[in-house]
Amino acid sequence: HKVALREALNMAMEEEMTRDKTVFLMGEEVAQYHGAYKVSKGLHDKFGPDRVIDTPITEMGFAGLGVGAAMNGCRPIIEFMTFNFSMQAIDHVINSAAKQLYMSAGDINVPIVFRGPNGVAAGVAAQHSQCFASWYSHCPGLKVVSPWNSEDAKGLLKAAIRDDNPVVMLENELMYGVEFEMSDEAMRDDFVIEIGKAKVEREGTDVTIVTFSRMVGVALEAAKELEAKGISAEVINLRTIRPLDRDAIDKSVRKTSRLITVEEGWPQSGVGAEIQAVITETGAFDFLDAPPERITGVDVPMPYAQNLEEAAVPKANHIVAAAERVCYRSR
Amino acid sequence: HKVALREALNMAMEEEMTRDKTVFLMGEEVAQYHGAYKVSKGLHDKFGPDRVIDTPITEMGFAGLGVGAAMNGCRPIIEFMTFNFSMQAIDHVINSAAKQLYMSAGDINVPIVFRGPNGVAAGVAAQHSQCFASWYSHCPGLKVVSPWNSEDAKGLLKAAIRDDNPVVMLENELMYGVEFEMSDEAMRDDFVIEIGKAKVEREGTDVTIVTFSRMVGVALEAAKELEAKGISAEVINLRTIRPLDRDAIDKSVRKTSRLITVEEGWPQSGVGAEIQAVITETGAFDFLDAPPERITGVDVPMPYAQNLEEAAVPKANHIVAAAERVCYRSR
Amino acid sequence: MSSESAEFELAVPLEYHNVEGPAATSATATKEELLDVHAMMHRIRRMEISCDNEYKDKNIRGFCHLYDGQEAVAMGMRAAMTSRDNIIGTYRCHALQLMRGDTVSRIVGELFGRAGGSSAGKGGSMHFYSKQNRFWGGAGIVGAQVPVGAGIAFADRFNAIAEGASRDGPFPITVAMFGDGAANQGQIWEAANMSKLWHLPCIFFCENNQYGMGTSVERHSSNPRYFTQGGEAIPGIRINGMDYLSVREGMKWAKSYVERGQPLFVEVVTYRYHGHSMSDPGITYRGKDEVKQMRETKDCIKLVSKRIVDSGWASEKELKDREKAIKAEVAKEVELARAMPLPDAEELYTHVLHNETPKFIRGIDIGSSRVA
Amino acid sequence: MSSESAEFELAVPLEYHNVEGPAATSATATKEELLDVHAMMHRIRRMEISCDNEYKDKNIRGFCHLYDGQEAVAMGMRAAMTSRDNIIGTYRCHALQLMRGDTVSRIVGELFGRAGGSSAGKGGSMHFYSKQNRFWGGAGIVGAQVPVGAGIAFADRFNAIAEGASRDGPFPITVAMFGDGAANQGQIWEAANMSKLWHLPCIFFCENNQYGMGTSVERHSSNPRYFTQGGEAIPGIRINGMDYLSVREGMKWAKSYVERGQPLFVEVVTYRYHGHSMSDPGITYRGKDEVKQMRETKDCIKLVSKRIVDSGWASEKELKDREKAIKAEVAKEVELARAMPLPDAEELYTHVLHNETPKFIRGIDIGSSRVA
Ligand SMILES: Cc1ncc(C[n+]2csc(CCOP(=O)(O)OP(=O)(O)O)c2C)c(N)n1
Ligand SMILES: Cc1ncc(C[n+]2csc(CCOP(=O)(O)OP(=O)(O)O)c2C)c(N)n1
Ligand SMILES: [Mg+2]
Ligand SMILES: [Mg+2]
Repeated sequence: HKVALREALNMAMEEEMTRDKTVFLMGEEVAQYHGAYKVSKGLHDKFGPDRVIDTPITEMGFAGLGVGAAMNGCRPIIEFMTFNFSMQAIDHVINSAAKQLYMSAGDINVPIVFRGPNGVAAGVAAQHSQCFASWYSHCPGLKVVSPWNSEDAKGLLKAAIRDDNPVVMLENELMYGVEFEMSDEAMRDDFVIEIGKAKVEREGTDVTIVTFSRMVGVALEAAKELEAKGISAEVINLRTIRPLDRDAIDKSVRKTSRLITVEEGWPQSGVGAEIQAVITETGAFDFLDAPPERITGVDVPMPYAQNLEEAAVPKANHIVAAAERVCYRSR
Repeated sequence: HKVALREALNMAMEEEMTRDKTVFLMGEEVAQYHGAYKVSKGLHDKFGPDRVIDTPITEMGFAGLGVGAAMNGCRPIIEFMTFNFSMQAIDHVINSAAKQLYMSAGDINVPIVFRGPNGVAAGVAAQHSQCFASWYSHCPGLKVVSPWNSEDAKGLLKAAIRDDNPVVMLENELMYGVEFEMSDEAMRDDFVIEIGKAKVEREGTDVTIVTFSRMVGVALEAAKELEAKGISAEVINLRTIRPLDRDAIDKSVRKTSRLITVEEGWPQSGVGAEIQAVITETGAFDFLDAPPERITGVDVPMPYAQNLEEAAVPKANHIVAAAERVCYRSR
Repeated sequence: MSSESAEFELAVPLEYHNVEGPAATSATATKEELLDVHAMMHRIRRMEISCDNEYKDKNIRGFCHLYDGQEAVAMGMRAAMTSRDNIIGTYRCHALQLMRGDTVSRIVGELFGRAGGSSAGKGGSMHFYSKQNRFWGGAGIVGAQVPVGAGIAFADRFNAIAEGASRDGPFPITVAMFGDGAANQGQIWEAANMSKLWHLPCIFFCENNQYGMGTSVERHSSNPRYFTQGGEAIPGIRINGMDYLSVREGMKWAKSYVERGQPLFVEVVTYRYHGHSMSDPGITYRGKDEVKQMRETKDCIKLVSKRIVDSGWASEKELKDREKAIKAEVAKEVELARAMPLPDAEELYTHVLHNETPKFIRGIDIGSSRVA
Repeated sequence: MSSESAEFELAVPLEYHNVEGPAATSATATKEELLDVHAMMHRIRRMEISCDNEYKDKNIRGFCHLYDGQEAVAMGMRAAMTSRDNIIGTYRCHALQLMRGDTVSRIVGELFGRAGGSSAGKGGSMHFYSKQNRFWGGAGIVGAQVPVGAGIAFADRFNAIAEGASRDGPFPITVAMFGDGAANQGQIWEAANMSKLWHLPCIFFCENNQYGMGTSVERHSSNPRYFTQGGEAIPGIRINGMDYLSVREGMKWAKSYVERGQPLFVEVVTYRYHGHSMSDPGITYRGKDEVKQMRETKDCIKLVSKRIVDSGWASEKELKDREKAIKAEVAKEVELARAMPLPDAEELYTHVLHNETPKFIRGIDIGSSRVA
């Protein structure tokens, strides 16, 4: 089954809304407009205005409202038109949602999903291109997932909706239209992907590439090129950024003795930095034959012009070159 | 000169407001109440209500207002009563301030300081104890400083006020009342500390401890204990978290061949993770005789009860034990 | 017994914005009701005074926001609402937790940071909750509880309609409380706007105690008539918050209005006797005389006492005896709290996630991490 | 020459909230003024239509928010303000940049992502600025520009008073613009509150074009009478935004009111012809007929043209010739833009910090980092 990511997300929401009548979708333009990126197409027609709700452009207000609804018996899916706008609402994601269970010693849980596109799109400049993976995954009480392909998207979103805790789901606008093969199993309405488990997208023996979201595809492209050069790369799709699947990373690095992390966000205290610290802690550090490398977005706000934007974001050739370096095939 | 940190901050603001009449201080209770933690004591009396301004409790509004004033000829100091509340305003810190210069290709700069206490205080629980060091230092366009002692506080705040870029200054409530010796030079009104430079607070040869803010004192305490055990620890006070002083870290790790990072914030994608990645990149990684260790706050929201809170935050004994481990004095 | 009742004049009439409601210049109350309210108000006040003392003795840490002076507000709300209705408050929440069924010992135990505290020692002064009694906190971030409150109202309406209820209610209501200082927060307006658009049974309830920390209303609010905050869209009502009966009457009407899915602003004008929190002596930004005068002329307990005495339902002496008994009872509860054990060290790692044990919680160093 | 002037009726009178202003049922204009306005409006429209075409040809990327339909708003503002007054707008800002002195070629060059663009290719459609001409953007985050605008007003007042100006002004004013969709953002109210408390010369300027993306005003705003948004605290005025002269008159009065340090809400009722951005056909949530009818009966350029022709200042033919000339001029400017070179690759690393070169900017890999 060829399914675009956008449809996989749509399917996940439709199935879960059918399964559980406490689930609703709320956000800007999600209902009558079908979503700014058409992710919620048809849901308003099917479930009506009580369950698919267009909000005013007030992220702080509707994120907080979603948290309250989650506390009181609903399972809201809150769509941020992009995660850039979640900065207006981040106090509710962290202080109202993520910390609530702990502060109340278990009395009040917040089963809510915050989802929407994250990171760089195309030509939308500095205020619309930020990656929030490291910010959200910094904070306990939250889970953070980020799909690469359609199966990820469907399975993770369904798991997120069923989760009893607040989950942030970081999607990618550039991937919405991309079609992926989905298995029969993944097409079923009971298909969920366990949160907290990474997936080895490609096995390899010479170098481990850990990444997430759109960069998984870029890493796979690099792995192909590397294969031609005689380097066998293992590509790990994190799927979940919090809690990190430390075991999967550890296992792979012990096997390959080389590590490259790839993310499109800024480097400082990014996801790649964390992964380096993790392998130090798990002991895989001792198995390294070369210093790990991180591939990241350039440490500047995102420019608009196409040539500059392209220069700001990792591409397969960067990963290939890094792999050659850690395998000592080049300098 | 014995000067409490609170007075050092006060001195910095008083001197800079005297020096430059475009500087003003704005925040909740900073004027007539002298600041929730009395940091701005006397400034309202001296400079009057035009320049020391009590705001409504509307962080988003007054942070944005400060950015506008900075764009148009003022040098605002915006006090967050604590940085926890900056989450309501973080869109302005990042999108309105940090990215403005870049988006306008240099046309509009934003010389503003956002300052206030950060991290754990005493018995204020989950919503009032978060450390924002890694979040803010993740973002280009910002500078992030964090003082440990009174000289740091004065010199960094004065530098921040004079800086032509947005600066986030992360202070610590528990330190406000602590008195430190200040040199004659630091007492002068032309004393500034260069942003971007770390300080070796204590030289040592066996292990490098990199830290910032209140944890510098804890690390120095640990270094003393270590000395008694025959381990010579070098303690680096980062002072600035963005831009990181990569050279200082690199140099020290090359010398000691061991690294411990200490922070009170959460571990995942924290400052410690970044420092590990940095030494990999500078090449100091190759000089390591043991895997680096990070000492961090426990990965949970902050509890209220004193015994739990104490168990959530690093203390000298944790650093001592880690140093013994990396020096292979213990298992 | 319940036949003993009387009619009392309300010193300040209810004031309406953009809506017509009953004039309510007087209200009826029974003997039991006023004696019960007198007892409960006194219990709250004794609890808060005990907290003050315990704080000074360093048995309570961090912030501690006391409610004394404002007791009539909580009592009036209680009288007008059912236990199916929801309340979400601020960090100034000891009294609300008590009124929603918790005990003084558990509340003070929380402030002592004990395992037997209402939040098992994890929350402290700002974080009381009782999901079962529909008290939702207890929130440390100014303003944030208001959209959350609108969401609680949203869920009640959503779930009721899903179960076949009429779209016009009546629904359980939610009272989303905030202070005069918080009233300036934009998210209150955002939440009110959605509540009006979506017919949420939500009261935007401003406890105007005249100061947000050290800043008086006219210095922080360009429109300190908070009951008009809804402008042309949402009506409002202003209530004398120092009078239990006024709050009861106003809130009864408010509930009848709101339960049909029409949001409303309610402003209760009240006063806090203590400083904002324990580090605030509370007398630098307002005169000692002002506080003294409020205590002497506007006190909500004095007003109830006077009505009881004037009605011949109890003598001054009898009320004093009752007060003494409550004082002793509260003191006993405080000792119960003091005897509670500290939280077990393992509690640091619990309640991070609901219905699951995290596989890994990193400790201060990697070795002390919890692995499930 | 400038003696040729006439009086014109305003179809919709100015409407005031909580303040009294002139009735302004008619306004005077000269021949030059209207001819100039006609030319400028047409220039804006041609520019926007060119952008539409270029976008379809994939020469413009990302978002692209067009202003056609709303030209009278920008022109009326221009007529009422001096160049010392400030404007801060939204992402829908091409026309504002032009009106504040930039050229079509630089604006379109920016959209083409060229080095010679107004923001050197770094900003794109949402990020135009001209500090020198006191146009402050150009902001991508809905609502955020409003408190920033209040801050610009704050600085003007602060600096004027520091230099000895009267506390009652007159000060330069700031117009902080936002759409009807943005009007619900709480930070607008937060900024307005501070502006009133602190006497800021700031206009909260709502361009009500009836839709926030695909949501019509009555679905997103519980009070769509935006000029009353200031409630009891801040007055307001509503203006017909399809009529240049109405906007000019309303804004002249608004400036005279605001420059004394009194904030004001201004609502201009207008209409956008294009979809929200280029991916929006703009006809799913509103009928094609609606757009057609607006174009035919309310168009702001048609209104100016009619007044010119009715006054005998130019024939329809003469106006058409002028329009043709402008069309050619804009086409030439677009070609100038197309000829501009791309930004130099090094520009990725500039303008991160002001007045300094960062010592280190990390690249995609460590080896490509920039070291000063
Ligand atoms: C967003 C945020 N800003 C600031 C604070 C610090 N703070 C706590 S209470 C308070 C004053 C609130 O005043 P008001 O709303 O009138 O409530 P009251 O304390 O009078 O009950 C302040 C400034 C906070 N907790 N959250
Ligand atoms: C905080 C935030 N949320 C959402 C968006 C996406 N967005 C951009 S414009 C817009 C609609 C704004 O409508 P309105 O304020 O009426 O302005 P108009 O486009 O009609 O000029 C939306 C939802 C954004 N840029 N920022
Ligand atoms: Mg108050
Ligand atoms: Mg609009």
